[in-house]
Amino acid sequence: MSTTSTIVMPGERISAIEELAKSKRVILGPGLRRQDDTVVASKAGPLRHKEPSTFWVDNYQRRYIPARGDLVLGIVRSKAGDNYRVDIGAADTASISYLAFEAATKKNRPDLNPGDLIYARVLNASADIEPELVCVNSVGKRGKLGVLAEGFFFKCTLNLGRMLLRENCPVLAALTRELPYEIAVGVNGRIWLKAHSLRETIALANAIVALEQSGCAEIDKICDNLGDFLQA
Amino acid sequence: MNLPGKMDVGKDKLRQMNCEFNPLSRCDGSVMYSQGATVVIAAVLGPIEVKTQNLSIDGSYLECNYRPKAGLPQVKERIREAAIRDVLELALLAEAHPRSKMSVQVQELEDRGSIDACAVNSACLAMLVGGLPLKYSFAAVHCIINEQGEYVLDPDQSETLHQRASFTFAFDSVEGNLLLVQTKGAFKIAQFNDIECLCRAASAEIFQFYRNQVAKYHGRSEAIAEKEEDASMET
Amino acid sequence: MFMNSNLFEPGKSKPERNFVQLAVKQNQRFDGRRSNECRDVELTFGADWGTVAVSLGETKVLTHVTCDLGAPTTSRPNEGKLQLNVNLGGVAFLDEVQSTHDQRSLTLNSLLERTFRSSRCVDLESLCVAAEQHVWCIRVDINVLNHDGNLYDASTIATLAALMHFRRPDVTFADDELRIYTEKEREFIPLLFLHYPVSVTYCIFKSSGQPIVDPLLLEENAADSVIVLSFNSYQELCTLNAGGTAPTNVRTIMQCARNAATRAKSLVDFIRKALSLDEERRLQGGRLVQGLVALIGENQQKLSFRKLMGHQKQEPQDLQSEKMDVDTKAIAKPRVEEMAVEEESSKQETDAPLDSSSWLPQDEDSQKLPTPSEASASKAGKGKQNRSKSKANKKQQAKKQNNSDSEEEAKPVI
Amino acid sequence: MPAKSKPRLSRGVLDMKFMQRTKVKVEKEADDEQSRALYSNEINQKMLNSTSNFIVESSYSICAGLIDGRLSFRGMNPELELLMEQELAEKQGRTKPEQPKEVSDQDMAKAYYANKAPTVAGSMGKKFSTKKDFKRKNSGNESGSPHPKKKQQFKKPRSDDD
Repeated sequence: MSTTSTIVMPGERISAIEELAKSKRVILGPGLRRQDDTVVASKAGPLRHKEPSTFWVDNYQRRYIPARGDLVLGIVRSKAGDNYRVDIGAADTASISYLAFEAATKKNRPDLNPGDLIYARVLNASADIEPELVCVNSVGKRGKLGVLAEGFFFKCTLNLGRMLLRENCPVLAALTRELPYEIAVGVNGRIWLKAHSLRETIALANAIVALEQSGCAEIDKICDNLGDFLQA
Repeated sequence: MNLPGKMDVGKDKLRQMNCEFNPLSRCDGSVMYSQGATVVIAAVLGPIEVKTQNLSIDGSYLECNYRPKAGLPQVKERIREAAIRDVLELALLAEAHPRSKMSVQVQELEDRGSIDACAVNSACLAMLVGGLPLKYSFAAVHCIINEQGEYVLDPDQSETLHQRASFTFAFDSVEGNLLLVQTKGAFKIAQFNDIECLCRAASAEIFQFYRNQVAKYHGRSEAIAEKEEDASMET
Repeated sequence: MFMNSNLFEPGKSKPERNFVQLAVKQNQRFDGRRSNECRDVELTFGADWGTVAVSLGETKVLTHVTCDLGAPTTSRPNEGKLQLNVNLGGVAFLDEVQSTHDQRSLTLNSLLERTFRSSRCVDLESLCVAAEQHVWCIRVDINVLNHDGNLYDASTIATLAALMHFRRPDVTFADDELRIYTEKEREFIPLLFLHYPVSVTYCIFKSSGQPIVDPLLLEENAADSVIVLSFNSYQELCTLNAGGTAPTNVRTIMQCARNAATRAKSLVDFIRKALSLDEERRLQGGRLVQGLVALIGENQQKLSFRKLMGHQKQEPQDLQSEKMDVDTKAIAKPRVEEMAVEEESSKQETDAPLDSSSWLPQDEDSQKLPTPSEASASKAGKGKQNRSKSKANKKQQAKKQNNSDSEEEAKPVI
Repeated sequence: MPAKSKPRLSRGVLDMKFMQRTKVKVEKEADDEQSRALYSNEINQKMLNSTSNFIVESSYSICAGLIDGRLSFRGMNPELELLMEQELAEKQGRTKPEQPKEVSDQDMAKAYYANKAPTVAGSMGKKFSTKKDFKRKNSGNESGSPHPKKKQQFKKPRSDDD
C-alpha cells in the first residue's frame, strides 16, 4: 500500500487520478468528488492510494459519516416501538430492530436497555436516510457483534481508529507484548477496552490516547515505553 | 502599549499569522487563529440533527454565530455574522449531507484590528480541520487607505482610527473569484482595483499558510503512514 | 426529536458508569491524579484590563469585565451595580438541546450570583460617583469555551481573576459636571474587594465514601452527587451547594470543607502572584504584553498554578495523602490484585485517625463567630445554605437552590 | 425518436390469444417510455449510458481494507480468539502458497500425450468414427505386418489340390 502523502486542499483537481481513470476503473474513496470526469478533493488532508486504483483523503475527522459495511460502536439511547435508537456519533441516531440479534424472536427479545454498548455493522446508510444497524451476520450467528459488557469505553478521532485497524498494526502488536487485553475499535472513532484489572485498563486507555495527543510520528517510542505507562 | 502587530511588519505585508488546531475537545473541529494581535477562536460541529423548521431535503442548513467578547451581539456583530455566513454558504458543499445542520461558531477573543477578515479565515480553517465537505477554501483580507492616501494591508487597530476608506475582500482558492466585498468610506475606482490586486496577492499567501498548517498538523500522522509501510514491509 | 447524538458526553453509557464507580473505589482516576489532587490552572491575561482566559485542564473559560456609568437602583442609591452574565452557547456548544443543559446553566448562574453578588465581595459603595445620579455599573461576561468537567471552579477563578485584574477610569464629579479621565491623564483604578471567594467542587460516588476533587467531565457525569463549596481567602464559607442521589454524611462534607478551604487560599495567592507578574510585564513596556496571543502555541511565560506556586503546593492537606502514598509505595511490586486490596486497607487507616481536632481548618476556627471587624462582610457571606442531605433528586435540588436569598442559618452538626 | 411514431398494433390484434406475450412487451415499453419522459430533465441520455470508470466508495473500511475491529489477545476472551483463528486460517486458505512441484506442468502434459495412453487418448475420437474407420483403424493396428491385408473375400478352395 504505497502512500503518496501529498496534501490536497478542497477544490483542487487531482490530475493523477484522471489519467489513471482513462485507462481503467478507479475507486474514489471519501474526500474525493467527481465532476463529470474531473476529480476534485472536497476535504483537506493527505491523499492515500492503495495498490490497484483506490484513492481517498485521510483527513482529520471526528464526526462519523455512516457507510455500508462499517463496524461501529453504538450507545443504546432509547427503545422506540420494535427497534432501538442507537447513537453512533453520526448526524442522526441509527436504528436497530430487535430481530437483528442472535436467536431473537417475537417472544424472547434481546435484553437491551438504554446506556448499553453494542458493536454492530452498518446495514445500509446514505445521506438521506437514517442509518440502520444489524448485530448478526448473514448466517444468523452473532460472530463478533453484540452487546459489550464491562470494560472501559472512550471516544477518539476517526484517524486513530483507522490507524489501529490497519493490517498488523504495530501499536496493537506492541500492546499485546505488554499485557493480555480485549479491544473493540469502531470505525466511528470509539474504542472499548477490557483488561484483567482496572489499573491495566486505565493504563491501556492512556497509552492509546497518548498516541493520538502526541502525534503518531514517534510511534515506536510510545510502543517501547508502553511499559512505563502501564506501571504509572 | 504596542502589541505584536503592524509595527514590525511593512505596510503591504500581512501581520504575523499563527494558528493552533483543536484546542477544544467537545466540537468536531476547532481552531484558535491569530493575525497580529487579533485572536479569534472558531469551532465547527456537523453534520448534526436539524430542527424541523429549518430542515431542507436538498442540502444541509448552515448555522453561523459570531459572539463578541463582551455582552450580547449588537448590530455590528450581526453584520459580521451575516458576511461570514454568506461566504460559508458559497463554499460549503451543502448537498453532501441533506436534512442536517452544520453549525459554525466564531468567538472573538481579542480585537486588535481587521477582525472581519480574521473571523472569516478562522471559520475556513475550522471547516478544513472539522472535515466538512467544501467546494473550495477561501481567504479574506482587510485593507485601508489612511489619510496620506497610502494603502495599508491588514492594519492594526491604531491605524484604523483615522482611515479614509476600508475594504474587506474574500477570495476562493480555485478560480480566485471574489466571494465578498465590504467597503466603507470614499475612494476612487482606480484605488479599488489596486487594492483588489494587492489583496488578491495577499490571499495567495494565506492559502499557502493554510496548506502549511494542514501539512504540519497532518505531518504527525503522515509519518505513521510511512511507519506502517516499513512495519508491514518488515513483518 | 430523540435525545440528540450531536455531542458525545462521556459518562453516559452504563459500562462507563460502572467503570468509574469501580475506579473510584480503588482510588484510581483516569488521568492518574489522586483523589485530592487538582488539575493545573493556567491564567492568560488579555491585552486590555479585565480580560482573562483560564484553562483548568481541558476546561477553558474566557471572562471579560467592562464598566459604564449608569443610574443606581432606587433601593440602593449610593451603591454601584455588578452584573454577571454567563453565556454557554458559544464555541462550547453547550446550548445544544440536551436535558442536562438547562440544569447546568442554572446551577452555574446561581452559583456565580451567590458567590460574587450576594456575598458582597466587591465593595459597591466605592463605585458610587454621585448618589442617586451616577454610579459605575460593572458587567462581567463569562464565555465558556470548552467544558471538560468542573465548570464551576473554572468560571469562579476566571471571574475573580478578571475582577481583580480590572481597572476602571478615574472620574470627578464637580457641581454636577462629569469628567472621565483617559488612561493617559489619570491612572486607572482597580476595584476594592472585601474578600476574595473561590469555589472548589467535589464529586461523591456511592461506591466509595472518598469524595474526589476537580472532576473530569467523565467523572462528573458518572457521579452520584456534586458538592460545590466556595471559600474566601479568610477561609470563610460563602456558598455550599450539594445535590444528588448519593447520601453524604456530615463528616465527608466537613472533610471536603477543610480541603476546600486550604485549596481556596492557595488559589487566591496564586491569582495575586499572577496579577503581580502581569503588572510587572505591563510596566516593563508593551513588548512583553502578548495579550491573548499567548494562548496559541507553547509560550514560556505561562502563568500556571504548578509553576508559580512551585512545590510548596504540598500544604497540610497533602500530609494525609503523603501518608497514603508512603503506604502504596512501600508495597514493592505485588501482583496487581493484591495491590488494589492493599490500597483498600491503607485508605481505611487514613480515615480512622481523623479525630475531631484535625477537622477544622488550621489557622482559624470557622465555627467560632468571626471577629467583629469583618462581621458585616462575613455574616452576609455566611449565607450558608446547608442543603439537607436527604435523597432529594437533582431536579428538585436545582429548584430549591435557586431561592438563594433565603438566609437559612443551619449550624453544622458535629 | 423516429419522425413518425412507431407503427402501433391495434388494440384488437393485441387482445388475440396468441398475441399474449407481445402485448405484455408492448405495454412495458410504453411504461418505460413514459417514465423516461418524466425524468428526462434529470437523467439525460448521456448519463444513462456513459460508462464512466469511476466508482464512488464512501466507506473507509473498504477503501483502506481495514480489519474487523473486535480483537482479543493472549486468551482474554477465548471464544473471540477462536473466531479470530478461524478467520485467519480461512484467509490463509484463500491464498494457498504454491506447493513446490517436481514435475512442471508442461512435462506432465507432454508425457501424458506422448505415449498416447491407449484407453484415454482416442476415447472421444472413437465415439464419432464410423465402423469403416474402426475396422481400418483396427487393421491399421496390425499394419506392422509386411503387406497391407486385402479385404478378406470368400476364396473358393482351389480344385486341383484336394
